[in-house]
Amino acid sequence: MKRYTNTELKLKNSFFIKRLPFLSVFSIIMLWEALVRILKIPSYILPGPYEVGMSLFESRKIILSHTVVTSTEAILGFILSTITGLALAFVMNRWKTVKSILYPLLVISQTIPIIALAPLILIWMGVGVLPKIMVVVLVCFFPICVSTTEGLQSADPDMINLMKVMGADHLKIFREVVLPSALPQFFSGLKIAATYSIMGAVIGEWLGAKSGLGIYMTRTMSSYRTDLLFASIVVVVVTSIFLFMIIEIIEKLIIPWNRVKDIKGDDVK
Amino acid sequence: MKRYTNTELKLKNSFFIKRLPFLSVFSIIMLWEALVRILKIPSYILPGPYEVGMSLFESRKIILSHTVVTSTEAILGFILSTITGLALAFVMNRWKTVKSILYPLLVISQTIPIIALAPLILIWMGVGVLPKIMVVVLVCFFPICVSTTEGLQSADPDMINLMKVMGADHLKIFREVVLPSALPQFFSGLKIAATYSIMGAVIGEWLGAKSGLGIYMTRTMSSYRTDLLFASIVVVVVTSIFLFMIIEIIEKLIIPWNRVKDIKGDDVK
Amino acid sequence: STNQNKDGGTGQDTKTPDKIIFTLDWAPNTNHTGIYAAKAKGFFEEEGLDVEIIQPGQNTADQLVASGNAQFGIGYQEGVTLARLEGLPIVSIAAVIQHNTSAFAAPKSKNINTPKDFEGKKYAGWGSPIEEATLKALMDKYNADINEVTILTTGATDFFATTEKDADFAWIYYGWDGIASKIKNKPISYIMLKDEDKALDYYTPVITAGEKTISENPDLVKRFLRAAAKGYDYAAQNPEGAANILLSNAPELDSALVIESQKWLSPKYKDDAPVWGLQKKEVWEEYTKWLYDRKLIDEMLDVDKAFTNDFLPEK
Amino acid sequence: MGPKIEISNLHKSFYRDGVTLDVLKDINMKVYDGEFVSVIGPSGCGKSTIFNIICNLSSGYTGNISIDGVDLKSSKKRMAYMHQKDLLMPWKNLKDNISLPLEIQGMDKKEAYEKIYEMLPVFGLEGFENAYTFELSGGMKQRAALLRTFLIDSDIMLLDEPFGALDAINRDKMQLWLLSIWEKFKRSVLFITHSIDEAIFLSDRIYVLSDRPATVKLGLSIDIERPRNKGHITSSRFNEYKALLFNTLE
Amino acid sequence: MGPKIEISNLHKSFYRDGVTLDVLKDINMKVYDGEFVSVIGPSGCGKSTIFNIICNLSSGYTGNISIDGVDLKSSKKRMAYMHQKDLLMPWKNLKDNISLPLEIQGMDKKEAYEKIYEMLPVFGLEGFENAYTFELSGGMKQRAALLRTFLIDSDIMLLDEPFGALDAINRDKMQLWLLSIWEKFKRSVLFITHSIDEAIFLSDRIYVLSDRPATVKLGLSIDIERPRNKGHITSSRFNEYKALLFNTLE
Ligand SMILES: Nc1ncnc2c1ncn2[C@@H]1O[C@H](COP(=O)(O)OP(=O)(O)OP(=O)(O)O)[C@@H](O)[C@H]1O
Ligand SMILES: Nc1ncnc2c1ncn2[C@@H]1O[C@H](COP(=O)(O)OP(=O)(O)OP(=O)(O)O)[C@@H](O)[C@H]1O
Ligand SMILES: Cc1ncc(C[n+]2csc(CCO)c2C)c(N)n1
Ligand SMILES: [Mg+2]
Ligand SMILES: [Mg+2]
Repeated sequence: MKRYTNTELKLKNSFFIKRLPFLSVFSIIMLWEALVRILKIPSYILPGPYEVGMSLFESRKIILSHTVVTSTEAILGFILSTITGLALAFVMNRWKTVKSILYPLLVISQTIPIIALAPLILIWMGVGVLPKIMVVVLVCFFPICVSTTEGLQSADPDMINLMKVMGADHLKIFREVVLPSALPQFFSGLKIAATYSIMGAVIGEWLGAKSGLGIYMTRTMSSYRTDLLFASIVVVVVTSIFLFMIIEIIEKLIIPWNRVKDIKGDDVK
Repeated sequence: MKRYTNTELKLKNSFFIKRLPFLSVFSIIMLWEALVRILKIPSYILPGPYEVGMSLFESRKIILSHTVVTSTEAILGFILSTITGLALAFVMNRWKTVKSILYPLLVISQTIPIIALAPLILIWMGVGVLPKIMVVVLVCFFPICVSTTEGLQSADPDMINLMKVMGADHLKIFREVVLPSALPQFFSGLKIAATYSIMGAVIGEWLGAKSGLGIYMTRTMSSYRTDLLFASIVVVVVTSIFLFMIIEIIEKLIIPWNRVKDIKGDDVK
Repeated sequence: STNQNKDGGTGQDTKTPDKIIFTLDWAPNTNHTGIYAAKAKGFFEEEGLDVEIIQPGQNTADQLVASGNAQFGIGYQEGVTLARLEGLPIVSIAAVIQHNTSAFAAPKSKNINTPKDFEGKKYAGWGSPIEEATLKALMDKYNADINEVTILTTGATDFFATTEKDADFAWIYYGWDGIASKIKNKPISYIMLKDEDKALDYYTPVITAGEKTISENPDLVKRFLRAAAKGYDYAAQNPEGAANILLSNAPELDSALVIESQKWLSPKYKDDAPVWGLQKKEVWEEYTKWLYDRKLIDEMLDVDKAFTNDFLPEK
Repeated sequence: MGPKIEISNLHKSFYRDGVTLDVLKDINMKVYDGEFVSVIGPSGCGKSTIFNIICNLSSGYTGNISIDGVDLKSSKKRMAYMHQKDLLMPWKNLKDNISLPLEIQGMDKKEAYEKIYEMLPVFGLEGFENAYTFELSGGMKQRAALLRTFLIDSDIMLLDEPFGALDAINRDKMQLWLLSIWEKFKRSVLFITHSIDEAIFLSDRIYVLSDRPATVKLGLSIDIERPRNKGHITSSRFNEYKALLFNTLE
Repeated sequence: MGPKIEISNLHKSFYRDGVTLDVLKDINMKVYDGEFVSVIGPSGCGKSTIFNIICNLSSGYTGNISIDGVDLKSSKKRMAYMHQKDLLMPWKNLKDNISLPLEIQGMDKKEAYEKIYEMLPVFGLEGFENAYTFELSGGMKQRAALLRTFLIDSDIMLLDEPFGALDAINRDKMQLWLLSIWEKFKRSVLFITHSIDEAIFLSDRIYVLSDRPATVKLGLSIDIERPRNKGHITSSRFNEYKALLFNTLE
């Protein structure tokens, strides 16, 4: 019966652990509300969560319409980043020359403060959806490409050699050895990118736009509606986390051996 | 003599490869200049590299003084991020509870578009050096902490078990097994953070400041001096790459076994 | 395609409307009401125009107009002056407000009543060189030293946020931040620019267009201004209606502020001018000279190229 | 004095995809102080699993295990455990890999190196002090791991196929070396091997495990005098043992 | 017809920290079509290095190697190579790990699985089709790697200590299995082992290598009739060979 108890304990434990993030977020929210009430912080300096929630509810229609705009930009940019990031990582892994040409340019692209270029980006690309997608790509592309590149390098050279001796062609070696070795790091890149994508779109809107959460935020601020500003930040955070979790679910589906490894220490599932 | 030729070839090859990045950057600059001249692009839309270089030279004193401000903020923030990022990664690795509490908050911190909070940050923290450092930390902390956390997890559990059986305490296991396994990923996090740090400081200045490259850029742009804007972007890029390379050198010194691994395929050094 | 719909009437023909991008200078406010009104009331549509109003990042509007990415936008006389001197081909085609309603303002508690009081204080601005120049000129007049002022750049951050912590004073439009101070019951002291020097009663904000748009499509400019003028006339006559139009386009704005601001500003769009938007050459000349005399610019602006009344609808 | 290691009624199962894989079934074993005990059994029957349990690395078992009379669960005893994989650290060169247990035990680096340098020739590793693992052959890695295990300061040694990757000559050499140090220090040794000869030659007692789920099929005392030498291998008693073990295994 | 594999005057050195480590020195070997040739030699002498070179995985050598009469450098021949490490992929379960060569050769998955399922019992791996590598014992991994190697469609097999982690019984079983498939398909086999018995029992010819730098100390033809069975091991000829090899090694 000892084993059974053991299992039960573990289950309880993981039940608790799984809910901890919610608990921690929840307690921070409570703390924040308490702080605002006790210190009587004026709403334009820091609105309490209750007030933010109410404002969010009241303005839900407007905020939703802006969110749709921003999410679309973010998702388009994210998909584009994934495709190009992957493609480039493959190419750089395959041809070292390409890598030594492009890698420094990649790093440079990350050091440029985009907002500094705001006016110029608009001049070059107009005020449509294009510059927003470009900002998202600029922000998301790098983590994806870099992690994938490093993942591709992590493949065991002995395994690659074995595949060669077996007569596998480049594509096969890639699919069977290099790619699976790279997947965990590819996904951690994807998750970082997902985290950044909505923020990237918001910054893109900052450059100039007619709608989107970025625009909405500047407006709420210039009309001293800090509560609405926070409401839109909440939306940004929630949407980003939603994206993040989708990637995490896909990861769990695609990398089953990692999941199996997780329970390595546990003999009792 | 065959072997000798082989070595020579490899050397030549790496000589070429090492210079490729410079070549590629150089050719992009040439292309850019050609483009600007042939299409007669007006300077306010896209100044040519020659013009940018001249403006940079002429305003070098002012730009230098702003660069010092920005670099100081960036480096302070970077150091702070490294310390806190490492510390948090360790703590999260050691106590899973802490991890499940803090990790989600970490992710949330990355999804918040800082510029949206600009006015509030100004209200909360003023226009001193503090908010800039905070932005740098916000930008740099995440990659360092996440990569280190993942690096710490990559340690071979069998090795850790062996250490336990040998009677090693937590600290020893950490130092001898967990840390070395994490170092490569820790450094890739550091490099990403170094890439972002100057940009972070520039964005921090955007929130409000009296000097620094971010301020200088706003001013050049409001005085319609696109050439000077580009000059300051060049400075940002060069400074960031400089930081990046410093980290890379430190990495080479600290992780010698990775260097050894590099030449695994080569029997002839 | 250019829509040769000249009768200004109904725009009922089958031709597709011309797409126009109009760029604001700042978050939507009562300076922009006429444009929103023209859009909401269908004045643009009548002219065969499909106007998209965008809000750019800071310091971007002039560049967008100069490069032709936006056909029209909001600018300021001093911006047009500096931009033209740097070679940006933009032209002021209408004055939104006849007189300068901007002021240097500070919370009452800061005790800033004359430019002399700027000494030892912190100014928060959006990063234009004209700010420091204007401050210097004003302070020189009072024998105060500009070097005693710390100049902070806080971008498009609003007046109350900036003066909450570090900064002491900022440059505002009275019709917006000044009214806000009343509504929020946060008294301010302010120094109106136009009271300090006659030359400072210049046009701000103005509507700008690119030289290329003007020379290649004068008809478009005419149609645009005809609709915009109707919009501002509407706003002048119906402050409440105009305020509501602005509010429906930017619902997050504080409605009390918009209504009060609109009431204050509506009479000032046209003011003493025979028609809305008219710009006087003397105003441009005086301001340029004022700048030049104080060595704030290196050469005089050719004012005839910098503004035009040619496209305003004649009464 | 009671046994050094006492295993009673040990059961262990793994669970996978909802299927239970019974690995150990009612295992009883004893190792007395200073005794050399071998475990042989078919590949995959659960030998390494027993070691893992004794080392406190696996907890989902039933039954009782005591070390020095103390229940395993509350014992914090250090053991000289040699894993079936070499588990050398790629970021350490040979000398640092080997000196690891000495360092853990608090010896300073210089002294540790000196101690190791004495031993390297015995293990055929001299001249490779600074080599990283990828520069070593399979057998060299195994010898390094064995040397490292030997340096762990414990009176219990658990060796999981320590000579699996060695050629006959080196294997003989290492066997003799192991016997000599065992006779000198009288540590208690539990030894997994798949060579019947090796088991007989080295052990005081041999446990033969059955196929999975492993049960103890036979516990055999080896009555050959010590110190032993290769001459014993041809003795008739040796061959009797050999035949018995071979038959038990089949 | 010339030899399947011909190695002449093979030299190979490694460089580290400016020091040269000579590993192979004037190695000459031949493997004829359908021949079973073993290589024995001290641990660390360079056996695995020879395999690496034959597989075209190492280029910094001097000397000539030809496969089927074609120079190695220009040959693209697929070989059934079994590495000393198991090199199973942690992201594949057992059946997918094993079916890899079949897939590479273009067989479809279902057919491949069927083929494998037939073989699993022979290798004692039935019931572990879906197990990931960490769920397998050391010997099971080695057997899986051997089965995978066997499925590589090539008339040359290079086996680097394929039975190193197996117990006596399983080892005998695998040896007999290897002989039977070899007799059936007549592949040319080059076989590294450190068991003299195993080498004699299996081979047509045995090369004995010296300590590093490795030279060929002896090339011995084994004149024991085929098919062989365990009975041969006790023959006097077998023991003569054994003594000769043992002495050469020492
Ligand atoms: N972590 C695990 N999860 C699931 N099954 C496991 C795990 N570890 C071992 N097994 C199974 O337990 C059985 C015994 O494994 P163990 O490694 O103890 O065998 P062994 O006797 O050491 O074999 P060998 O001589 O081949 O090393 C094997 O069938 C293996 O598949
Ligand atoms: N990549 C390498 N770099 C440097 N030295 C190496 C490398 N690979 C092998 N060596 C050295 O070459 C020698 C021969 O190694 P090899 O692996 O061929 O030995 P082996 O005969 O297979 O030994 P074992 O039976 O122990 O597996 C060893 O001394 C080893 O240290
Ligand atoms: C609603 C609003 N718009 C613009 C400004 C900034 N500002 C104040 S004065 C001026 C131009 C003077 O010619 C500018 C751009 C503001 N504070 N509030
Ligand atoms: Mg085992
Ligand atoms: Mg070997």
